[in-house]
Amino acid sequence: MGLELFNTMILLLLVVAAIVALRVKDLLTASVVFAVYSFLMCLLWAEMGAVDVAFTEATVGAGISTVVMVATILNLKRKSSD
Amino acid sequence: MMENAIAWILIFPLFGSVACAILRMGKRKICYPVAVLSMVGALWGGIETLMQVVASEEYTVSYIFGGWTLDSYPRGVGIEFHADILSILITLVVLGVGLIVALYSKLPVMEETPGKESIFYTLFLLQVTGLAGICLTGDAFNLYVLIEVAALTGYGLIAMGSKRAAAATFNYVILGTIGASLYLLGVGYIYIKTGTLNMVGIHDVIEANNLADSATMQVAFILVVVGILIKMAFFPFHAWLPNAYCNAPTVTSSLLAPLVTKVMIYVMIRMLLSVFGVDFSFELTLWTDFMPWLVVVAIVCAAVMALAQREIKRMLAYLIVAEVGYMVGGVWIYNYYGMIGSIFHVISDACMTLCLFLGAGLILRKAKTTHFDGLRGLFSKMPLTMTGFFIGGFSIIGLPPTCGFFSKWYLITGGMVSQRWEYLVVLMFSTMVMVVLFFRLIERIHLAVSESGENLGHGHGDLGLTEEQTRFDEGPLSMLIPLILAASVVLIVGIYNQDVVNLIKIFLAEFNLPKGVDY
Amino acid sequence: MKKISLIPVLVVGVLLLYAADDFPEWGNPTAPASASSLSSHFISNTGVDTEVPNMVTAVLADYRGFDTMFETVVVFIAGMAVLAILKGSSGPFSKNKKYTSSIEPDLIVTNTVRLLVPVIQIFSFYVLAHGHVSPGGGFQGGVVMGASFIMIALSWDLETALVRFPLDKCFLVAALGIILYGGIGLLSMFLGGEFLDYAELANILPVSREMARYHAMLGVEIGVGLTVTAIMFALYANLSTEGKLKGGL
Amino acid sequence: MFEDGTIFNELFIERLNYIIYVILLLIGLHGMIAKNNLIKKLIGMSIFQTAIILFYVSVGVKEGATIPIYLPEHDPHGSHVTNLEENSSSEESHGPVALDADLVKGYANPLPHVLMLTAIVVGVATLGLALALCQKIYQGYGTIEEDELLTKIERQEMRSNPSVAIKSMDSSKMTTVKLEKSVSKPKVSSSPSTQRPNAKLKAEAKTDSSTTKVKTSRVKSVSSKTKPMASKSTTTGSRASKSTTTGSRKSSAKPNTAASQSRTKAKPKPKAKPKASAQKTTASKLKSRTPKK
Amino acid sequence: MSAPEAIIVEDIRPLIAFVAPLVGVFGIAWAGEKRKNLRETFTFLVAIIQASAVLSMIPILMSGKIIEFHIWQVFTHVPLLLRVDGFGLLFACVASVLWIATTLYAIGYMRGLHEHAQTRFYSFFAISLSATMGVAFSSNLLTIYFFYEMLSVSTFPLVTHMQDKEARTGGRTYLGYLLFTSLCLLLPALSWCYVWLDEGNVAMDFLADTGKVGAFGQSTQIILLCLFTFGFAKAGIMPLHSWLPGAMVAPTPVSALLHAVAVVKVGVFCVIRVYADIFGLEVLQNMDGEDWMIAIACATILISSLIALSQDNLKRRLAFSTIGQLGYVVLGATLATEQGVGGSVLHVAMHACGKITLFFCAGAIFVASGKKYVSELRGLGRKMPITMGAFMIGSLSVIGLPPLGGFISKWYLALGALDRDAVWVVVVLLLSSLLNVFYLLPVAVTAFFRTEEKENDTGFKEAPLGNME
Repeated sequence: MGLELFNTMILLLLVVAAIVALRVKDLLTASVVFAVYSFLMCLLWAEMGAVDVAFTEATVGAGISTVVMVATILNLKRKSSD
Repeated sequence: MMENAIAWILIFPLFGSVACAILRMGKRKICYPVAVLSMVGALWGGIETLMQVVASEEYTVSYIFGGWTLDSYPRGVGIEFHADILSILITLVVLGVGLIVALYSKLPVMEETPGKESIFYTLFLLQVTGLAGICLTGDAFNLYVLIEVAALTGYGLIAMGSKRAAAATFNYVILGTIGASLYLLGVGYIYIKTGTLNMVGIHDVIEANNLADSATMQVAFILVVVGILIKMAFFPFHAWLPNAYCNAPTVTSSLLAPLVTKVMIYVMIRMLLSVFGVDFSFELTLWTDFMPWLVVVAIVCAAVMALAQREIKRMLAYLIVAEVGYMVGGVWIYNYYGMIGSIFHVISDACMTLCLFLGAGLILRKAKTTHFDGLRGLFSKMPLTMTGFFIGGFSIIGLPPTCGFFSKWYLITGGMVSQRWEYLVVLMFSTMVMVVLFFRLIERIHLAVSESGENLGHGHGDLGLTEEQTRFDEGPLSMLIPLILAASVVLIVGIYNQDVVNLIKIFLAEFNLPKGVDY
Repeated sequence: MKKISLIPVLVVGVLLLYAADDFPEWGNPTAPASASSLSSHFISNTGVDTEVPNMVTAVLADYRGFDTMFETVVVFIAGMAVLAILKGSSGPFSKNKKYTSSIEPDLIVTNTVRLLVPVIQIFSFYVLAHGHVSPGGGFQGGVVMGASFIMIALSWDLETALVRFPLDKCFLVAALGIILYGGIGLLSMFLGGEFLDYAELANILPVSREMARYHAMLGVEIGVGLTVTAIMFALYANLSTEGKLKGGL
Repeated sequence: MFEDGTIFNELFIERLNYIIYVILLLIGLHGMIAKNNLIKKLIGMSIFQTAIILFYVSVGVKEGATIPIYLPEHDPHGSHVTNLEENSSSEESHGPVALDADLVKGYANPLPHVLMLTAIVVGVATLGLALALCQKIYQGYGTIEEDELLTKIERQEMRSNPSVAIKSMDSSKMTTVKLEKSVSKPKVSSSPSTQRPNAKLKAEAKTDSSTTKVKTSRVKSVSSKTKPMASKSTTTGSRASKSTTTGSRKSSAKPNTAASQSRTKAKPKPKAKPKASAQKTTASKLKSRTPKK
Repeated sequence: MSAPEAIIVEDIRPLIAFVAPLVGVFGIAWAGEKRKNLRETFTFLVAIIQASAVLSMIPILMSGKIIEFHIWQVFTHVPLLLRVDGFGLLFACVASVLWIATTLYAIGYMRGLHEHAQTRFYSFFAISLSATMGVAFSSNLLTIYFFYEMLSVSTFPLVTHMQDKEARTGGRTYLGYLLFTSLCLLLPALSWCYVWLDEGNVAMDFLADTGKVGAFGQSTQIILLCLFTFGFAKAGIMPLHSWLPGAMVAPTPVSALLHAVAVVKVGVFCVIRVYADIFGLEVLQNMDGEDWMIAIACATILISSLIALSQDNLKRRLAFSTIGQLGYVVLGATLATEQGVGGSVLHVAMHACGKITLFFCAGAIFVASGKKYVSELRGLGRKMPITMGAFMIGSLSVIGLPPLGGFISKWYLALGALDRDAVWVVVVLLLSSLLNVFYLLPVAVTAFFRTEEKENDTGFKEAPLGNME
């Protein structure tokens, strides 16, 4: 039952992370939560057997896009209206 | 060398663009000739492939990348370029328009995006590679990747303009991504049921265990078609097109306007006919009932909005939305002649729109504005440009010798034969609107009457302009010759329309579309 | 306005759920996708065709190599487009703050980074070269290499990173990556096969046709790695400084 | 790995992946459409794309299958080959043999994984480009909120129009006296070639042709779509989007240059019979334009 | 006209007649404002080449042969074919001969008034004449549609030559009517025939496919007949006639040649072609709703003559009289009898010559004295005897006095009406001739004290310019 629970837990966490990433006001926290979302996704795929995709998502998806997003946000306003 | 001509179509612009990128460091001036040469090379590849397609007995050239030939490996192992008549015709249109715009782009690129010529040409050539690839590919997922290539280069080319262009491009990015992702999801749904990605393979699996009535395939069909409609700027999803094409640099709008929407219509036709099959897409789903009505709404709204515009490029943008409505209508009235009309309209509309946008670019350059008020006296000032521009205009209206007339002719025949009176009525209405649009423009240019109707000159042809303004000064030759070339292409396609239509008929022979003519 | 946009979202949702229950059961091997001739061919014949243990890399670089070439082109386009948009762009609200390094690089960070970066770069070479056997390959290796340069830029400032990898060189390297990838394809075409048919390289390499594919794949992965490294770093450099390449985070 | 629990468990847990993917997709789509902040839209876009990738990956899952990399016993260069180093030239051992059917069940389906590698990279490329766009928008307009952006664009286009509209309004009142066309140089509608000096500035200042409100991407709601406001007001100097020349463009000065330019009175060059009964500043008056033709 | 099975002769001359003006346009444009006289000689040269090409075809036709020339294969089954038969040649002769007269006249007129943009004027004039030739020689419905559109577009710059407010309104009504009716009424009718007849591969040839329209049901035939009649708006049938007075804004040579001879006659020519060669007389006769058409034609004649009475502006009066005369021609066609159609064909020629003289005189008066209104012409006869004399002869011919041409065609029209035993039509003919008298003669009477009788059938005068004071 262990893996089953692990799988379901990640899926639910994913949904929570997605909702939080969109609702939180401060953009920096939003991008960090989005990084968490990406890493959760990468964990899920690794567990599902897609190791290459997980590795790519970890590096390209979570790594670079978060860095780039944070770089952009620091050049713009941090506060988001909604 | 000859047998992989189809690969050369993509290799030339790809390596041309990379060469332009490398030359970024070196001299700026060399990018323009590199771009033109690679376009010429691609066009040679295209013509060569057309010869091969016409020569081959079942009128298709299939070319598998990576050497996974069909005889020793199952179909779909390697990515296959499946060029039949329709795809090679549209590819030639793409490459021809690309070449003409490449020739045209010498001066406007230097003026409007100074210092970024090499980047511009890199993105320009990659855009043409993407579009040509879309027309040729026979693999569903590869089509998604190429759509993304074309889309990303399009975003880059448009956003190079002003900051207003950046705001418009953002809208385009969001919509484009939604469209492309829905298509990707649709391909995923197809894959989950059929297990293969090769278009011919998918068709065979659907035929084999007639998946047509399975829920997944229905949803896959909806996703794919809606995704493509979004990318095509069909009416409810067209919001990005006017802003994007009006604020973009001249050369970008001259390249994107004629090609992007037309290529996506080709993709829709390919999906409906070759992948899902005629009876799946037209018989089972009830799209054929409500789609023509959607087209009616699309054309009417687009035409009315075009009437409300006060600026040439914005008016032309709304005209493109209306023309997309024509083509989608031609496809969805589910009729042999309607399909011929729609395919021929893809070709003729690309030529017409190219002619108009090149003319608008020249007007903008010479009269400093494309606003209706600034155009007075242009006939005497730039006669060649105006004739070129209005040949495109007459072709959109559908006056006989031009290609627009023949595509409208087949669409009307299709509408009549399939008893789709609403489509016919809307064709007539929009022709009227286009007559008003273009002759209002001629009036503005020709007559010395202000909008509120009082005379500007002293009558007898005095346009109320200084002598210096009506002095004859045409645009630069490097921009004028492509315009004249485009205008003559409009006429040539019109005159030799029968050869093109016969080719289309050969393509449509294998799909038993109803002729609807019960004599 | 938010409520109105809920309608299309719900419509799409209902549509997708309606199809969801018609999917084949989760993970059963007889589902059409898994049991199709295509995927079973990949699983059974990758060893025979290309002698590459990692099927994903084999399919990525060889069977569907054309896709990956255009994927590299997409990365290249992203870099060029960002450059096109941000080059020389300035507006009333642009933060052209002069880079006054109020805080000079922190001691601990710089030292750990100085130790870490070579390790990271070796790891990225490992990931790239070993893509055939273990998960990894061109993209992942390239990103890790790019990340190492970004780390330098983060810890010191962008200038020091640009000293090691100037932006013009970035785009040259990126272009070279694609030329390498396309070049191998062209070479195999000139040797008589289709475009990207690596087996033909056996005519010039002293190895069997399968091993020629094996080595060609490595070459292709290197091409992808080059492009991705350069573009990731260029992306960061441009985005963090609005194209003026001064300042940065 | 999954033991067969109750039917509910079977149905719900088995399908959980697909249900979660649909939920994520909806969150992403809603985020993209409804969110006001541009960066939030981008986050929504990334969620939308990762959801699709989740769907593809869960398609390729096989029960009880390992990752799609050959286990040592099927490894083409594996242990059963006598010498262990990579490019063992002597391939005389029986070499890699194609796996038979039941062995194929042991490995996950590699194809979706390959497709998703591409999709991830495309997603990042789009994200990078969109972030660059956000920066350029912020540089130009100072805001990344959708509604503020639209109002700013609207205002800028109006700023370049109203001075013209008002000016042309009273100019048309002044020139109501039709007959006596005193001014030798009649109203130059808009190709102000005579105003050579500031034409360049004007050309450079005008960035946009006519006001069309950038329609918020209320795309999906087919029926209740808010039609883009067809541009009623017009601008005269609708130069093509002149990219910013390298010289720093005083865009903040743009609004008043347009206004001042249209108020400057170009001296009417007297031609043969200057019957200027009332001194009309018509030369640079932009032609009268009633808003609705 | 469905002539007996004549031998078809392949000949280049119809093409010369069509292409000569187009080639001339380049010469005119090249000569341009700087070399005025060279430009004028070019126009003349082209006019003469065209007239000679047309006139040289008469002997061939007399010997019963029909000339054909294939230009371009538009659709696989529909060629763009020029065919010269009796009716077409008659119209072509009238148009080309009168073009020479108009050119002569236009030179005096344009230079007299120091008109602007004369190069554009002459070049578009030549293009519209080549389009007229095209219509005259077209062999099937599609060809006639091509040249009909070409004529509409090429005459627009001529109508809006003055480039002022009136030109705008005139141009708008002109083009609005012509393009709307051709695209909205004509194109559907055209494509309807081409789609449904013979499984879509009918060529709608005037010789071969006469009467094929009979295959449709009665109601479809009537709808098609209405679409065609009102589609060819150039024929100026009543509800769609107001573009003609609107086009009087144009300079007089334009209104002279185009609105008396070329544009208007093209409309009527097409109507007759459709009635006689597409529907064919038998189909028309047993089409029950057909006599409504006669009613419309008669209404056109009567109403336009009444309006002409009230018009003070000379050119507008002539415009309305043209509408009336066209009504005669359409009437002849709708009578669907051999004699009626013959009469209308004759009237095309006779009215052309008569009306063009009237327009010449109106132009001459305007050039010489700047007068436009009939009331101002009092006592002008003494100063300009030749002009007013020509006016007198022209109006007599239009009215239809026995020795002059107008009478012959009206006579046949009456015979045609009698064949159809529609006596009320004859009454309408007489009544309208009376009305013609009332609105044409007063013009001459006010100008003259005494009327002159001069035997001159076509009232063809050399340009009255020579003797202007």
